[in-house]
Amino acid sequence: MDFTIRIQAEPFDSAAETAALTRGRAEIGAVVAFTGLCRDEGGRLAALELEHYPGMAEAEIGRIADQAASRWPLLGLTIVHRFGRIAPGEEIVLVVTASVHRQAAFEAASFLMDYLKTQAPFWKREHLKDGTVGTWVDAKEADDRAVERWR
Amino acid sequence: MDFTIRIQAEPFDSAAETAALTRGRAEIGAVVAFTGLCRDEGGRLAALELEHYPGMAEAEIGRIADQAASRWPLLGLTIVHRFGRIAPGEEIVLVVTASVHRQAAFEAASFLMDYLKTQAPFWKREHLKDGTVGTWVDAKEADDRAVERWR
Amino acid sequence: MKLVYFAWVRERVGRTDEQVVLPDGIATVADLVRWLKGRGEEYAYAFENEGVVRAAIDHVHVKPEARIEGAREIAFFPPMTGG
Amino acid sequence: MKLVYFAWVRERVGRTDEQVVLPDGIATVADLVRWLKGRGEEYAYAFENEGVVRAAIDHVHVKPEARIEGAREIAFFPPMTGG
Repeated sequence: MDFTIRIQAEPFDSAAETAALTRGRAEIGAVVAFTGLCRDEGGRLAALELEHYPGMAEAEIGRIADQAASRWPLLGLTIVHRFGRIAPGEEIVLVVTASVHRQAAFEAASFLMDYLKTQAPFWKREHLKDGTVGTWVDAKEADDRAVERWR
Repeated sequence: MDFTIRIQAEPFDSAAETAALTRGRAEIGAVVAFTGLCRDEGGRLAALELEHYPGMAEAEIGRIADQAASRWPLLGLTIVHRFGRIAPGEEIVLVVTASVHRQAAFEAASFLMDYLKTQAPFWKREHLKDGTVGTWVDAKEADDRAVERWR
Repeated sequence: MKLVYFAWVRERVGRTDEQVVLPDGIATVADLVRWLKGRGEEYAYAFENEGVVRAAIDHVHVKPEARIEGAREIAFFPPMTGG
Repeated sequence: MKLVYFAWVRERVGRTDEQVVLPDGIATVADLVRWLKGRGEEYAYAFENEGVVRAAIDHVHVKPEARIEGAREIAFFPPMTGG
């Protein structure tokens, strides 16, 4: 199975990542690409700052990816997660799953996002348009409920 | 809501379609892009031939899109479905959904694919590597079961 | 009234479309199928398994009991395999 | 043993990391938190709500009852908000 996991400050190119995953792989029938973007929160937000735990972020995402690969027959998997300052409209996270059939690709991508949200060691802080540094984003109960679905 | 629905023989560029959907839209937090590809079926397949019902294909996909938009708070939706001869590794169908949160984007994309598979008037026929025209692809019971989930 | 056929229904009937003038008493899609099956072997073959061939009236999926009065175009086709 | 802190736990403690030598009797993560809270107001503030701050030993999530013997690096941080 073809795993790509990267933690980086730089923007990524989801099209190039998806193309790299499927190139010359004619057994793949379904590809799901999830992109998480920085919202402007009604114009209030100047940027999100993402702090992460280097070393553990890679290790934990690797474990989450292994879980997905053991639950669904994946033919390819790419996860890219950014850290640092991210402006509204920019990408934060990319998950691409490839499989023979669509159900596995959809479920694995949804599973991976639920786990990334609640288990990967990243923390978001808001920087506001008025120049102040806002609060750390609270973990959402909805995200905890979402991850419970898979247990 | 920003709907794009196209039925075409030409290949499409999923990256360009996704970029067009999200450009300058900082209220979007989640984008799911599903791509359905032509598999080579273990090297047996030379191409798929997709027949469609012009007029009804557009109308039916429009109705399916309206249903998705009424069930989930979508901020954007693109559906492109190809017809004609499609070689292994090439794209057949693209569904892109955009929303504030990931759950709506994932569920709407999965719903749309289940309905496209079972309700959109397209029919696949196999062309084999040995030069013969294979049989029409049978509708799958698994696809009928998948669509029942949403009722 | 125009009839159109797709995929293996089209191949079995041997044409993509045709104009028909229906006799009295053909009220529903099921009536129309019954009438078509009496027109020749190719139609009997296309519609041999009741309930497999799907129908649409003016681009909208319908059931066999749907009334055909006022229809401009009725389509017959196998279960869809798009996506 | 190295301790590392992230996000608002880091801000409250006032440092990103530190080396500590633990007294006898500190067997679990919960023991370690209790010991840290006794070291000063900044630690008491960081860990004020029991059960909110998460821990990882050598890059693996652990529960408060996890034993810390042999750990090289223990991390404390708020609930994750990535993705």
